[in-house]
Order: sequence, then C-alpha cells, then structure tokens
Amino acid sequence: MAFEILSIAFMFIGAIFLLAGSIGLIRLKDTYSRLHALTKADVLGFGFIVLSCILSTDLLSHWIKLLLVWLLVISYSALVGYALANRKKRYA
Amino acid sequence: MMDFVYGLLLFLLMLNLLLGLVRVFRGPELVDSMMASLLLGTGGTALLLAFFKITKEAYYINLALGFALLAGVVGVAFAIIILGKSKDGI
Amino acid sequence: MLWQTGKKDMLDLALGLMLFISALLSLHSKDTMKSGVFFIIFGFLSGLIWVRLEAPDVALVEIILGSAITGLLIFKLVKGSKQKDLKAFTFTRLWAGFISFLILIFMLFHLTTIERQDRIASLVFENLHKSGVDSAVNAVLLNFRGYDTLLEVGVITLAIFGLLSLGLKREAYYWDNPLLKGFSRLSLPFIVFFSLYITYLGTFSVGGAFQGGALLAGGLVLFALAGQALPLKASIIYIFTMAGLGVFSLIGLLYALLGYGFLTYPLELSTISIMIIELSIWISTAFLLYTAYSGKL
Amino acid sequence: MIWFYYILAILLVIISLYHFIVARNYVKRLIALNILGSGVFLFFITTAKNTNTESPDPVPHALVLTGIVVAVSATAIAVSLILHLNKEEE
Repeated sequence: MAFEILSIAFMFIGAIFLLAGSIGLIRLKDTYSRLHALTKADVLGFGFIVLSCILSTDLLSHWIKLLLVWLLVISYSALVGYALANRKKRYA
Repeated sequence: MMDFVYGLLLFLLMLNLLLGLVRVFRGPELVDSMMASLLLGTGGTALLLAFFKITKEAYYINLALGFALLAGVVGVAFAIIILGKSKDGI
Repeated sequence: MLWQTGKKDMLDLALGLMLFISALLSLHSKDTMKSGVFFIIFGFLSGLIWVRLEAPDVALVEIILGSAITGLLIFKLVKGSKQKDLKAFTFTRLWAGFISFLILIFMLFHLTTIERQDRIASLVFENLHKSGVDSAVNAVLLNFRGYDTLLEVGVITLAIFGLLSLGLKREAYYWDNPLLKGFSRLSLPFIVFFSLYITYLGTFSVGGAFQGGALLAGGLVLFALAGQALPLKASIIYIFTMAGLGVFSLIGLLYALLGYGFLTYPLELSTISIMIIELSIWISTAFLLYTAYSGKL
Repeated sequence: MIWFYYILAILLVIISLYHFIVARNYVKRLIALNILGSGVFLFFITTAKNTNTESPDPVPHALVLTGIVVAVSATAIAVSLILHLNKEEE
C-alpha cells in the first residue's frame, strides 16, 4: 500500500514537471530558451514517471524495459536538442 | 477515489499534449513547431506509461519503447533534412 | 447503446478533437513543411487513439510505419520539391464541395443503419488453437488469411522495385558529426535486438514482423543520417529485400506439394513455419523500407 | 462512445477528400491521401469494437494492418514519382 501511494505521488510529480516544461514552451520568448525548457523538463519529469512505473510492477523484464525507455528518452532529448540548435544556428 | 486520482493524472498529461499543440500552431518558425512535436512524442510516451500503470497490461511498455525510439529518429531526421543543406552521395 | 457517453470518455473526446484539429491544420496550412510536421503529429495522435480503441497491434504499426517512416519520406519530398502552392479554381472547389457533401450524406445515412452484432470474431477465437500462434491478429494475418499477407509482401516489394526502376539520383542528406555517429553506432545493436524481440512477440502477444522490420528500418535510417554507408554489399541487401517474398511463397508451395494445400500448415509444424516466415518478412521489410528512404540499393 | 469515433472518421474522410481534389500542390495532395486512409482505418477499427464479444474483432485489425503497410508503400512510390516530376520540370 505504501508503495502504491509513493508510486502515484511520483507519477504526479512527473506529470507536473512535464507540464512545467510545456508551460515554458508556451511562455518563453526565444527559440533557444524554449528548447532549453523543453529538454530539461523532459529528463526529470519522465524519470519520475518511469520510477513510478518501476514501483508498481515486480517483474525484472519490465524493470529493464522501463529503464531502457528512460535511457532512450533522455539520450534522444539531448541529441535532438543539440541537433536542432546547431543546425538552426548554422543554416537558418 | 482511485478513479478521481487517475482522472486527474490523465487530465494533466492531456493538458501537456494540448499545450504542445498550441505551440505547434503558434510557432513563428518551423523549428518551434518541430520542438513541440517532440514534446508530443515525450508526452505520448508518458501517457502510454500511465496507461500501463492503470491497466497493468505489459504491451504498453513495448509501445512506449517504440514510440520513444521513432520520435527521436524523426526529430534528428528533421534537423538534418529540413534545416541542413543538401549534398550528393553518402 | 450506440449513443451512450460516460465520464471515462472525456479522454477519447479530447484525443479525437486534437486529432481532428491536427488533420485540419495539416490540410489548411500554406507552408508544405509545416503541413508535414502536422502530419507527423496526426500520426502520433492516431496511434494513441488506436490504443484507446483496444487495437494495440494497429497502434504499434501506425506509430512506427504510418507516422515515423511516412514522416521521413515526406520530409525528403518537402525538401526536394519546390512547387508553389497555387490557389485552386473556383469550379474545382464547387465540384469538390459537392462530391464531399454527397459522400457526407451517404455516410450519415449509413450510420443510422449500423447495429451491434456478432461478426467473425467468435469464429477466430474458436479456431485460435489450430493456428499455432496465440495472438489473434497474427493468427488471422499469417494463417487464416495468409494469401493477403503474401500479396501484401508482394506489393511492397513491387513498389520498391518500381521506385528503383525510375533510376532517379536522389540527394542524400547527412550530418558529419562525431556525436551522432557514435550514438547511431551504439544504438544500432540495441535496435536490432529490440526489433527481433518485437518480431518474436508476434507469436503470442502484441507485435509482429512488419512492426519489427520498420523499427529496424528506423535504426538504419539513423545510421545513414550520420553519413555512414551500411557495411554490407549491394548483393546481400538485394537478397535481404527479396527474402520475404521468396521464403513465404516457397513454404506455401512446399506444403502444396506435400498435399496440405497452398499456405495451409499442418498443426504440429505451424508454429515453426510461421516463425520462419516472420523472420524473413522482418529482414525484408527492414531493407525494403530503408531502400524506400535512401532511393538506391 | 462508438458514435463519436464514427463521426470523427466521417469528418476525416470528408475534409481530406475535399482537399485531395482542391490541392494543386502534390505534397499536400499526398498528405490528404494519407489522412483519407487514416479516416477509413478509423471507421474499420470502430466497427471492430462494435461487437457483442468481450474483446474486439481481430479480422478488421488484420485488414487495417495490411492497409497501413500498403499505404506506406504507395507513399514511397508517390514520393519518388513527384521528385522525378520536379526534375523533369526544371
């Protein structure tokens, strides 16, 4: 029961972090700062959501796959942020 | 009680997607639109994981994994194909 | 029954409304690049809608193929074509509006005649133990309606060979960056493993050969975007692209010669034959879609 | 909830058909064709859900799966034809 409450709390924290990222995407004035807000909030918020899912299952295969999802999301977030900023600065 | 909590959670995640859609619509430049669609990719993955938490069906994790992978590939491809210059030959 | 709504349907309403808005924006926007971006968002949202409609197999295929691979193709098209968006003729608009209105009336009329009934679903679930796989969609796809899938593999193979026969020299877009190179090299083995896993899952759960192959094609495209050529000879890629059609029709013919009938598997051999067919479709889908993106063998 | 998906499918088919006829840019015409296909698939999947059995009918799911793959191969060949046409016009 304690794990369940903790898991739901983690998911709420994650959702609020993701929401903070998207509010930053709406409110900030400049493309680069918007990119910054988006990629930073994704990492932490998504991490909390994955943590919540890990707490709610007890299969090893699910844990591995969930960790892989998190790893993929953060590495792609970094890579795409870098690629978009670099290309925009050079060509656009 | 549980229904209300999960409803609030899904509402927050949907709000996330909706705000992304607003930025895609308003985005003055193309890069902003693509960024917001990236946000939709992450938000969609988060929504799938929330479904996994609610229903405990294992296939949602595979869906989330595929979603995350391909959203990233599309983002990188956008940056290289649309924003970059074209050259001949690999 | 048909017109009931509840509190849980708010999610469906919101997703559907967002889907409709993204489709509308994709069709209405003046800039073709922007309409490509909106099309990708449309694909993601429709994937979520298939999940809501209890069709996870279709969701996986829509996210991977219908949204991502189509999106990559449309990016290439948008960058390559410089055609301006001209205004349509008034006569065409009137005509199109008339046709659309007629179809709207016809479909709304059809909507009033729809009723809830048992379809062939119960037949599929009754015979599922004879098919050799536990997943109902894959049982239909590879055993009960094997002809359809054989022709489908034939259609993609023919489409790619038609594309190659145009002999167009396509421009290759790449970015010579050490980070991207390292990442694509590191992630490729993982993507190969994961796509094989998805293919294997097709025998008992959500997954299948087309989904796995399309995932691998995404990984190969990422590999090519970093400016690297595949470490395979053209002849090997050619064999890979033809493997699906070849193995599928060979196995069908083999069973026909043994007296079971074309594409009718005996019960004890059905699982292994379906696995071999899935493996061959996996490899050929991956390389066919990669060829569709790169435009050359 | 079934009625909402039926109406959504009909609306998608209608607007994309209109734009498919009206658009004079081939890129937008291709996108309209893809959205038209998605509307038809939505109609099929909703019909699959509208049964008395517990889980949805797998036969329309298999049909839609085939349809998506065929739509992608049609898109691939259309893309290369349009690129070819642009080269001819130059």
